[in-house]
Parts: sequence; C-alpha cells; structure tokens
Amino acid sequence: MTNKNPGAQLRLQRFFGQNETILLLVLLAMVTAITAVSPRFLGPENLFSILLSASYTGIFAIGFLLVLVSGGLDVSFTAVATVAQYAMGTVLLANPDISPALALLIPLLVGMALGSLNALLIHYLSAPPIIITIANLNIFFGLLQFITGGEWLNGFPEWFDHFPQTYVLSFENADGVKYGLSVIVMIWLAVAVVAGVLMHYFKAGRKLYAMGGNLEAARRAGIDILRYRIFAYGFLGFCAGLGGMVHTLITQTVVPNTLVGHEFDVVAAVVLGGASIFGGSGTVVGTVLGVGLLAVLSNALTIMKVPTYWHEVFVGAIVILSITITTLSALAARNREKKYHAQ
Amino acid sequence: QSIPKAKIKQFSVIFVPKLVGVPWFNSMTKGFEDYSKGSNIKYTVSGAANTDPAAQARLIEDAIAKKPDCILVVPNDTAVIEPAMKKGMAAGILMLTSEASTIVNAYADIEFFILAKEGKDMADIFVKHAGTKGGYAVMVGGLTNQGHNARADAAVEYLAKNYPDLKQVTTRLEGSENVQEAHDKTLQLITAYPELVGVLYVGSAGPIGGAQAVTEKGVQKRVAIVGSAVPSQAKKYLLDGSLKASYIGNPYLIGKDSAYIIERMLSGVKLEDVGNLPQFGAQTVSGRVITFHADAEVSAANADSFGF
Amino acid sequence: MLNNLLAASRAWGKRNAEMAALPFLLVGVVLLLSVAIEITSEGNVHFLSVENFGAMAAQIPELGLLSLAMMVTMLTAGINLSIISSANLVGVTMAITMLTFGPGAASAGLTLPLIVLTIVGGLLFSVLLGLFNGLLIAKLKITPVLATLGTMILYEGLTLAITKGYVISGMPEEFLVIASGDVFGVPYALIVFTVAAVVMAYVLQRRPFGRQLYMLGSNQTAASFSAVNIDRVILKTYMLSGLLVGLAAIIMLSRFSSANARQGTSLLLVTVLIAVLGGTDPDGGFGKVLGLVMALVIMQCITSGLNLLGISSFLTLGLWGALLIGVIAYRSYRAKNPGNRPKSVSA
Amino acid sequence: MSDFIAMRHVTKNYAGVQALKDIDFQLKRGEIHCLCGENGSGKSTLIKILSGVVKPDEGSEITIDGRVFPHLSAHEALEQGVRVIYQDLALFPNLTVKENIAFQSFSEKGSPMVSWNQVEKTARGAMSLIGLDLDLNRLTGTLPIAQQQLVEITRALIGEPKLLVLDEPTASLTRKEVNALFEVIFRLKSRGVTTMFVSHKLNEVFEIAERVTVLRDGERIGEYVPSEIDHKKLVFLMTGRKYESALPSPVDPLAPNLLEVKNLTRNGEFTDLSFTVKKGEIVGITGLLGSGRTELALAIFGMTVPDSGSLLLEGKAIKPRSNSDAKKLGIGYVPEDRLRQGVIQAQSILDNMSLTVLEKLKTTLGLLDKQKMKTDAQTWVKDLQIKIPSLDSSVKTLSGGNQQKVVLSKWLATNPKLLILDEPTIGIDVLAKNGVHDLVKKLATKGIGIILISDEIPEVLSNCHRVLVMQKGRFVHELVPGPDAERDLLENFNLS
Ligand SMILES: Nc1ncnc2c1ncn2[C@@H]1O[C@H](COP(=O)(O)OP(=O)(O)OP(=O)(O)O)[C@@H](O)[C@H]1O
Ligand SMILES: Nc1ncnc2c1ncn2[C@@H]1O[C@H](COP(=O)(O)OP(=O)(O)OP(=O)(O)O)[C@@H](O)[C@H]1O
Ligand SMILES: [Mg+2]
Ligand SMILES: [Mg+2]
Repeated sequence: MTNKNPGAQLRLQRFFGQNETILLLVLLAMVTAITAVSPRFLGPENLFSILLSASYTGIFAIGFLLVLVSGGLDVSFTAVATVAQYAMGTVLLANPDISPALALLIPLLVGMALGSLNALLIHYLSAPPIIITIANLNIFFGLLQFITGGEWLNGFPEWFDHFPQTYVLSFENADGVKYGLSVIVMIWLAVAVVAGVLMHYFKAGRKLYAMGGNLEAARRAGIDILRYRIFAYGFLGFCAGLGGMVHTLITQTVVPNTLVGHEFDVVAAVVLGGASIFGGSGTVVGTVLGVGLLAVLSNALTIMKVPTYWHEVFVGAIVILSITITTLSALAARNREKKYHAQ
Repeated sequence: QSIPKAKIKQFSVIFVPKLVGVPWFNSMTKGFEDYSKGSNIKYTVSGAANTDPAAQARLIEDAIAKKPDCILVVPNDTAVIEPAMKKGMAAGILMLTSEASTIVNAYADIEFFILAKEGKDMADIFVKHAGTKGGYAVMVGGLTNQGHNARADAAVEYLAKNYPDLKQVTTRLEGSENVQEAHDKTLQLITAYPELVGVLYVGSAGPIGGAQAVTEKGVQKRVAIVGSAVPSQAKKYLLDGSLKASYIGNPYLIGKDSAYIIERMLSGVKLEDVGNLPQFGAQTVSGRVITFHADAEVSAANADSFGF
Repeated sequence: MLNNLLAASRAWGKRNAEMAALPFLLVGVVLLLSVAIEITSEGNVHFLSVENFGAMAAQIPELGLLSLAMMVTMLTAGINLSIISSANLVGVTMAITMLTFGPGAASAGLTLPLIVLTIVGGLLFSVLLGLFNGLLIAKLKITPVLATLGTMILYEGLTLAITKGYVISGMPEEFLVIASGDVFGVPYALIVFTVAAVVMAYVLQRRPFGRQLYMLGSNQTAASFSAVNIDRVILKTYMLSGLLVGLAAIIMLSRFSSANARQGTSLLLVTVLIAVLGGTDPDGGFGKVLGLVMALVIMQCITSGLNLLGISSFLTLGLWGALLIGVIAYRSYRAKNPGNRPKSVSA
Repeated sequence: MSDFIAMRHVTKNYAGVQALKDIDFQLKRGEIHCLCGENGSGKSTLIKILSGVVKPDEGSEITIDGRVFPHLSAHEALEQGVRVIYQDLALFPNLTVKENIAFQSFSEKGSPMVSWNQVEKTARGAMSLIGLDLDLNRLTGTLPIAQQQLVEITRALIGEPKLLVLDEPTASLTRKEVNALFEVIFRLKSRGVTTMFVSHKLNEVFEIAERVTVLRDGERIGEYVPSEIDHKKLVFLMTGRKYESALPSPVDPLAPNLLEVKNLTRNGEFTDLSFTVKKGEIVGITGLLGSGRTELALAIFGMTVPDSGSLLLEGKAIKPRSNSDAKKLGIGYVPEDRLRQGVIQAQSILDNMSLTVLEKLKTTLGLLDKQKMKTDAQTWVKDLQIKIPSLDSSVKTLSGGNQQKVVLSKWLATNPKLLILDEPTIGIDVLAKNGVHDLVKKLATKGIGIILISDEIPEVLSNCHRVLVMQKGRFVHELVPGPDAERDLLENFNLS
C-alpha cells in the first residue's frame, strides 16, 4: 500500500467497507446471477411487483429499525398489525360510509397505542424488551382471536378495492395491461424517507442512537428516556398499523393468523441490513436493502424454477452467508481503522 | 318422555379441529351444535391456536384426561396423533377422526369427500377452464399439510393420467393459506412460465390471491384460477371472472352430518348401520372409514347457498 | 420446628431470588385449577387425577428438554432459535434410517441394535448441528440471534428438501416404547428428562465448564482475561444444546411415531418463556435448572388445566403473556424494594 | 464571595445502603474545590445528585445562584451550567467524536433539526480550547480510553459551563495529559468557572485545590485549606488511620532470571524489546499513553502473538498461544480495565476468585469441591485482607480496592511465577492502594517475579527495584529508583 494519501484511501476503504455498500454489491451480484439464469426476472413489471409485495414487510422493518437503534427490541409488532387491521376492517364493515381518511386513521392510532403500551411496560418494569414483547405478542393476538373468534373479514367498500392499483408511475405491457409504481410502494418509500431524515437530521433521531449506544450516558445527558422509548415503540406501532393497513389494502381481506409468526422475516431483513441487535447502529438505507435482498431472493427462486422444496435451504444459506460477510467485513474495517490511527 | 330427567345419559363430545379461530371450523362447530340442540350431547371445542401437529397431540392428551364419551379429531398430521389416539381408545373413549382415512387408532373416520372423486372433480373443473394443453401449477397451504398434499396428489394423478398434454411446470408451491403469498407466487409463476394455462389451489386463501394476481396482469382469459375458496369470499371474484371455479364442501352441513354419525355411534349403532345421512344422503363404509361426498362446485350463482 | 422451616425457606428465597416466587405460584396455580375444575365439571373430572398427571407427564419431557436446550444458550447471553428445526431435521433423519434399514434388520432379528445405532447416530448428528451454530458464533463472531436465525431457516429447509413436506411415519414398535413405556407408572420419557435435568444441574453448578459458562454469560471480556477459553465454552454450550435437542427429537419421534419438517414450531417462543419465567436472565449469567423445572410444571399445569376447563387456547396464550408480565412486575418490584429491612437503620 | 452552590441536608439511601448522611457542601464561584474520601465514601453519589442523575432523599435542598431545588433533573442541572465528567465515562461509543462533543446542543430548545455544520464547528472550537486534535468523524468507541476521556472533557466545555465537575478524570491519564487538563481548569477559572475535582492521587489534590472537603462513610468530616494540612493529615482525615509505606526489600542479586524477553516485536505495537525479570524482582514499566505497555503485557500473557523475538521463562523458550497456555506456564495478568476486564461484577466473589483454578478444584468425580472452593477463597480473603460482606455477595457490592484484590487473588490462586500488573491501583483510594503495594512487595519476597505497569511515577519509584521507560513501543531508558530518579524522569522524558 502506498502512503501517498492515506486519508483518501481510508475514506475509500470506509466506503467499501460500509455495510450498505457491501449489501448493495451482494444484491447486485445476486441480481446479475438471477438474470443470467432467467432473463425474465429483470423486467420492470417483475421489479415493480417485488416492490409491492415487499412493501408491508418494508414498513414493519423501518419501524423495527427505530426500536433496534434505540436499544430496544419488539417481536409483538405482527400482533399489533393484526389487531390494527382487524379494528379497521371491523369499523369499515360496520360503517361502510365512513370517510376514508377516518377509516385509515384507525389502524395507525391502534398501532401507536399498543406500541406505547410496550414502551411503558418495558420502562416501568425495567425488564428485557424481548420478554415483554413476547408476552404482549401472546396477549394481543390471543385476546383478538378469543374475542373475535378469528372470523375473516372481507367485502370492504368500493374505494378500498382499487387502492393498490393506483399507480404513481404507470406503463402498459404488451397485453395492454397497466402496471407501474403503486401508491403503496410510495407509502413505504415515504416512511423510509421520513425515518431516514428523522434519524439523521433530527435531534430526536440522534437521541435514539445515543440511547442505543449507551443508555446510562443518555440518561445523564438529560434525555427523557421514557419519552423517547414511547417515541420509538410508538413509531414501530405506527408502522405496524400502517403495514397492517397496507396488507389489508393489497389482500382485500383480514385474516388474523397471516402476519403473526412471521416476526423473524422482518428481524432477519433488518439485521441483514446491518442494524446491530444490541442497539445504537443501523441505517434506513441498509434496512431497505436488507428487505430488498430477501424479497428478491424469494421472488427469484420461483422465477429461476428452483423446486419449492429447496427454497428455504437457499434462503437460510444466503442469510447465513450475508451475515457472515457483513460481520467479517465489519471486523476487518475496525482493524483497518485501528491500524490507520495507530500510524 | 316418562324417563326421569336425571336418568338421561348426558354425552360429552370434545371436538379437536386442526386449529381454532378460522371460519371453516367455526362453521363446522356450529353445525355440530345446531344439530345437537335439545339432544343429550354436549360439544366442546378444544383446538390449538396454530396448525402445529405437536400442539394438537398435546391437546388430545389433555382432552383424554377429561374423560369425555367421545373425541373427534381433525388431525393436522395423522401419524403424529396415532399414539395419542391409542391412549384415548385404551381409556375407553369413542375416538373418531375426520379427514384421516389412514388412521389406525380410531373407531371410525369420517370422510366428507371421496378422494378419488375429489381428484377427478377438481381436475375436470380445472380442465374445463384451463384447457387440456399447456402448463399448470398446484399450490397448497403448507408443504407439510398432509390433507392438502393428499388432495393435490389425487388431482395431479388424475390429470397426468387423463390429460397427458397438461404438464405441471414446477413442484408444488406453498402459500395457499395466505392471500398475499398466493398473489405473489402466482405473479411469479406467470412471469416464469409463459406456457402457464392455470393454477389449482388447495387451501382457501389461494384462489383469492390468484384471482387478484391474474386481474392485476390482465390474464384472466389465459390463466385459469381454480381452487377451494370460501364461497362468501369467492363470490366477488367468481362474478368478475378472475376466479373460474371453486370446489368445496359446506362445513356447516358437514358438521351436522358428522354430528349425526357421532350421535348414532354413541347410542350404540354400528358404523355399518348408520344409514343415510340427513344432509348428504348416501354414504359408504369401508373398514372403519365412513365416506360421504360434500364437496361441490361453487359458482357465482350458488355461492350464497353455502352459508359461509 | 416450624420456625426452622420458615427460616430455611427464607434463606432459600434469598439465595435464589430469581425463582423465589415460583413455589408459591406453583402451589397457587394447582390449588386454583383444582378447585375451578372441580366446580365446573361437577366432580366428573379432577385436576389432581391419574389421567391428568399422565397427560402432563407425557408432555413435559420434550418441552422440558427443548427449554433446557434454550436455557443453556441463554446463560451465555446467547439464544438458540434453531432448536425446533434441528429437532425436526434429526427426527426425520432418524425416521428415514429406521424405515430404510428397519425391514432388513427385522428379518435378521437386529431391530434393537438398529434402534440403538439410530439413537446414537441421531444424538451425534444433533450435536453436530449444535456445533455448526457454535462455530458461526465463536469463530465467525456472528451474534447468536442471527446465527441461529439463519440455521433455523437452513435446517428447516433441509428437512423440507428431504421430506418434500411429507410426514415420515411408522416407526418400529420397539422404538415407540421410549414414549409409551413406563416403570412403576413413570414414563421412560419422564425419566430421561429427569436424568437430563439432574445432570444439567450438576454440569452447570458443579462442573468447571458450568461455572465458566455463567461467568462468560455475565462478562465475556473479563472471562477471557481470566484465561477461560471463550471459543471452547461457546462451542461446548451449543453442542450441549444440540445434544438436548437430540434427546427431545428422539422423544418426539417416539411419541408421534413420525417426523416432519415443521413439527413443534409453536414451541419455540414457549421455551424462551419457560426459561425466563424460571429465572433465566436473557442478558446472560443467571438461571438455574430447578427454576426452569418449576416454570415448566407451572406452564404445563396452566395449559392442561385450562384445557380441562374448556377454555379457548387463545385465551390461554393471553394468560401466559399476562402471567409472564405479572412475574416480571413482581421481580422488578422486589428488586426496587429489597428485603423487609426497615427503610433506614441508622437514621 | 457568596456561595454559588449550596447543598444542604443532602441524604441518600440506596435500598438500605446509606451513601450520604445529611451533607452540607458549598462551592464558591470560580474556586477549585476538591472532594476527598475513600472508595465508597459517597463522592460520586454527591456529584450525581448535583447533576440530577440521582435523586436525593426527602429533606435535601440544593441552592444554585439563589434558586432553591429540592432536587434537580439531569436537564435542569445542565441548564444551570453544571457539567460533569463521570468516573465511568458517559460517552456514546456508536457516535462520532464531533457528535459526542456537541451532544449537549441537542437538548437545547430551538430547531428540532441537527445542523451538522454547527456540530462540526462546535466540536472543533471546543477541541481547540484544550489543544486537542482528533479525527472528528471517528467513532468514539474505537478510541483508546485516554482519548475517550479527552473527548469527555472537551464535551463538558460546550455551552456555558458554570461548574465543571471532574470525577477522577486523571485515573487513566499520564502526567502530560494531566498537565494539559490542569491548564484548562486554570483557564476556565479565569473566566469564572467553578471546578469540583475528585482524585485519589493526593499530590494532584495539593497541586490544584483551593479548598478540600473530606467525606468519610457518607459523612462530611470537614472543609480545609490545603496549605493548612499536609499529605499525612489528609489521609488521616479521610481514613481515620495513619499509615507508613516501606520500600521493597532488596532483590537477591544472585537470583536466577525468571523471564527473559529478547528482541520482542509486534508490528505496529512495540519494537525490539529486551529485558529480564529476576525471581523476586519488581520491574516497573512506565511511559506515555499508547506507548505499547499493555500490548507488551498481552504478548507475554499469550493473548497476542509477537511477530518476532523470543520469550524465555526460567531459561526455557516459551511460546504461549493463549492465556490458558500462559496460565499453565505460571504467568498471571491483572488487566488495566478493572470493570470490564478484571472482575465479573454481577457474579459472586466466590465465583470470581475461583474462575482461574476451577480445574484444580475438581474432586475425583469431576465435580467441583464446593467446600474446598470456599475454604480456599476464605484463605485469600484473610491473607489479602479483603473486606467483603460474604463470599456469595456479588463483586459489584465491593469498593474498587477490594475488587482489585479479588482480581489479584484470582491470579495468586494459580500459583504464578510471574505476575504482570497493569495499572493495578487505578481509581482506588490511598489505603487500598497502600494495601495493594504492600501485597506486591510481599509477593516479591516469596520469589514471584513482578512486572508493574503504571502511569504514576511515585508508584513505580517507591515499589520497584528497577524501572523501564517506554515510548512509542520502545524502551528508551532504564533506571533504579533513588534520590535523583524523579528529576531524571522529569527532565529527560517530561514525566513527573
Ligand atoms: N446505584 C447504587 N445502588 C446501591 N448502592 C450504591 C449505588 N451507587 C453507589 N452505591 C453505594 O453508595 C456508596 C457510595 O458510593 P459512591 O460511588 O458515591 O462512592 P465514591 O466515594 O465515589 O467511591 P469511589 O472512590 O470508589 O468512586 C457505596 O457504598 C456504594 O456501594
Ligand atoms: N494518542 C494516540 N494517538 C493514536 N493512537 C493511540 C494514542 N494513544 C494510544 N493509541 C493506541 O491505542 C492503543 C491502546 O492504547 P492505550 O492507551 O491502552 O495504550 P497502551 O498501549 O496500553 O499503553 P499504555 O499502557 O502506556 O497506556 C495502542 O495500540 C495505541 O497505538
Ligand atoms: Mg466515585
Ligand atoms: Mg495500557
């Protein structure tokens, strides 16, 4: 290595050693490989549909990221989403004439309320978040199913129907069918951008990182821990409500046991995106890439004509591989920094 | 009527469905209860919150401890519950199953469709809409769902034998219990296999997701979506033509006839002597399996008559 | 006499603060359920009955072994999310082995040796699966949640690829004895679990490895500066977890006489719940086998009891959650107001 | 001069532990006030109450600039200009240096957004105040502990500090940084900023303090002017006891070499190091921060592998690949970061003490002999005079000095030939320090070879037979403690 411009070199290495860059490279490599096997994969139609189907996981993931960054953990968000969508569905069926804005507000409020409840319990019981939220997962979901008997909801008003087919950018394919960038994807991206700006440019966001990095130091720096816990878990609750709403918009049904049990899909995406499970680090870009990676994988396996029975093997192997790559490169980066600064 | 009330034998029956909190089994339970209204049979439901076969085996063991007169199980996995069933029989309980024709440790198994007929009917309906040439795919709720696999096997076998030009494009997919998953997988199938003429779904959410997918891609005419959808949910899609046909039984009526069979057995009637059923009429008994056929094609016109 | 007993119990509670409330909870739960069931069933069904104990005894071993497998990893501040999928992979492999070689062995009168070989092979295999987790964590420095999340998917995928989703069933009668047989009314499976629990308690409390494991769970850096071979302890821990999973797999295979890719998936979070209820600290370093066993029995009583009461399993789910939060609230209250010491002695 | 801050009747009870009893404490504007006391006497607690991190019991009262508070919140304290540098650093390791320094501006009212330009400017300005030059974009957690301390100090200068509280800020600083720090304090004093200072290094107290308040067992002993008391008096006030320290007994010049280090090099850490340690000899290694002393220790202890050079123990070449190898060879190491590397705080004293010798405590069945474990531990408790409530109590209930003795006992139990002590008295009070020093000297008389790494020149000079000075990974000087030693170090290496 030359010593001409060690600073610039380090900056370059920092860039390539960055989790987001590595993930992007992994993603690009994967896309190239997939396209080589089945060229149909890369069509815009398929890509838009990947985005659409990843949108609710993507929304959950953004919320989950915030909680993770703040040093927390929450596995109850699927149950929160289910309760939220159920509440919206019930109201919609009971009052079909309710104003759309009001109807869509319901899941968000329910989500925020339940998310904040998590925060309050974690704060006042000073208990490990994973335990409190496992408990609440059971409570929220169990009570919902118990009270409603698990009835499926469908037959929502007309306006509700066409939502996902509202395109921001639309094209026509050879058959003359419209496709494009659905509003729903835009909702996801909007949440991502808002969260990204919040995390980087707002004091509140920086305080979440601070809390996740050193809770005691955050307390001493005068941060109102309870308030920001409510903020983080409440935001995840909001995202859970929004994700639940989006899920209902896409599927046109509320089936209580579809989301619950898929918590780890979201956890996997977020940590694949480079967020530390111990808090204090993680970025929105990384999270979006993590969600994208898993979505591309699950889409590509069918398109590449891989027999269904092998899908999970692939997913498992790729998850382990990506985590290994990001972990090792993070270690390498740290050593590089140390060496550089020791000079 | 002159028998004093205290002397009437009260029978207790525990119903262990695959899982609770889903419309199908809610409706079936209602069938049991409505049939037995005013009779001396009392039903309780004891089902797991998920389709984990191990969880179901645990529930059966708990149910046995309750010493009921009869336990009816709709297993998630027949093999898994055999030992538990055996225990129940040893405890002198009338152990019955449904949708488990291969069960060994039961006094009777109630089948509400004839597997061969089911396969043939589903296949015939499918072919009616998808044609006899091209590629097709089959989707089940879960790859480990034995009931779904059996139905899919039956239909695939029939199609392979009778329509050799209709080829399965890939191995069985899973996702038919989840609208979004079925929707996504169907889109992927459409993208990957231009020769696709139809998708056959076993599992009630699948056809809905499939119908949404073909609508989105405007290929309702080219790709036929057929499967076992819940009629009330399916109606909309049957009307707009994105769902070609649904083939399913009516759980409420199935519940009523099952209750009838249980009632007869509890009062000492042999399985062979059960006779015609109130709802579905004819039945056949072979070994310990009693079979009637409840499944029927659902169309836009008759969707409301299913009542669920 | 009574005073001695009281003093002893108080001393025990002090030494075992993390599980001090459990004996009372256990007694409370049993009493409450006995009375409730007696009343609602008009005396036909009893909680304290041979049938019910039989049902519970049949269910405790596998859940107990799985919870132990989860707990050892939690003591090192780790977690093992792959326990269920490992158990299924091992179960399916053993089932296929027995089915493939079973008929041949039977005609040669070698069924028993085949079973023994299969069991030994199965245990080795599951230790190997644990070792793989351990390698990811110790050598590649991947955090336990992520490593075992990956292997959870991978192992399930492998099982699915092997079975194509179908169930593998029809184990030899001789094998089924493990779950169905008993000595003096005590099922073999329960004996296996009891032995495993006692051995685990000894390993954790009285083997050098056990102490190292706790120390490492509290502060890995300090343990490593104390010349504890961290990598080796982690590898051993996950192998031990694998071994316990293997035992659970054998019992499950024998109990259900069958194996498939997704059995018992609902038990994963339950094992975490049991470990924590039993006083295991998810942050590592604390937790005892005795606490886990008590929590296991409490959970089993509640589940079976509510089943006997005919209460919806969804309500049971909710009650589990509420119970856990209740116990945590109690512990947190005790931590903030320790002892029955007067507020200020010197003032 | 009126009191800037007055604390009255301050009492704090931690779940049964009486940390402070009815304390009165005053700070005048612009003064430099030292707080002295043994470990656990309540200094940090008093500071935390002043900074609003800990809530005092009912009846306490704090007056700042005439405003009376029954208690403060962390936020209020910051608003009042109270800035604290905590003993256990309170940095955010996951944030960059500039963000850590400017973090306080995030709590100010005004725009909810972060101005990164402003953050950078603020951080740069504050660093220039104390002449610090660090990569602003580096993650703070990747800095060496001394530099983290400097970041923490820099951070306290942001905004309008009126009171700067330093809770043992010099524990991990060498003289050079300490001098720089004192300069900052004087500069701030000239701007009217008050300083409150806690240190266990009494010479520093005499150097800088204008007034001294002494605490003992949570009670206020009194307030003194340094010129009116001396070192011995202060120790007596703090501890209620007198002490004398002795020089180490001389080494037998004929004693065989225990350890020989020849041309040891590890790239980027240390270069071409050669030295010997005799049986019963105490060799001190001192130097500036980052000179590579810890790295040398880790290489001897088997935790890193040197790139070249050799190690001989009792004449035999050794190549420890891990610290368990080193342990088997008879080498022990007491690490510099007691809280993170030394003790396992949450676990019991018994478990901590026996961790290194578990294999030796096995019975024939392979199970641990709990009885032997206890009696062995009791012996160490008696021998080292460790003050503990019981063997089952967790280590975190002990004072720093006693914690350090637990670490020492853990290594003594392995029956080592060579013991490496890396900053063994950081953050422990005079008496405890003295206890550790006496112990070290006693061990040497038993034939154990000792390497004592320390920043504190008096510590190495009064406890070692020979002292090596290290700079940038090389030995630059060797001396034998004597009347001129201190001047020698000061003049040649700016070490005092
Ligand atoms: N959070 C806490 N919970 C319980 N006891 C505590 C807590 N913090 C401090 N103590 C106790 O209060 C007493 C005073 O502690 P403090 O930290 O104020 O001492 P100190 O004078 O700063 O000692 P050192 O010189 O070792 O830093 C000690 O006995 C300590 O054990
Ligand atoms: N001022 C500095 N600038 C750059 N790097 C430094 C600086 N101080 C320390 N380091 C690096 O940080 C690492 C550890 O620092 P630390 O303060 O523990 O020093 P050390 O090597 O243990 O020496 P000592 O024991 O003398 O403090 C060393 O590898 C050193 O290279
Ligand atoms: Mg202190
Ligand atoms: Mg050092």
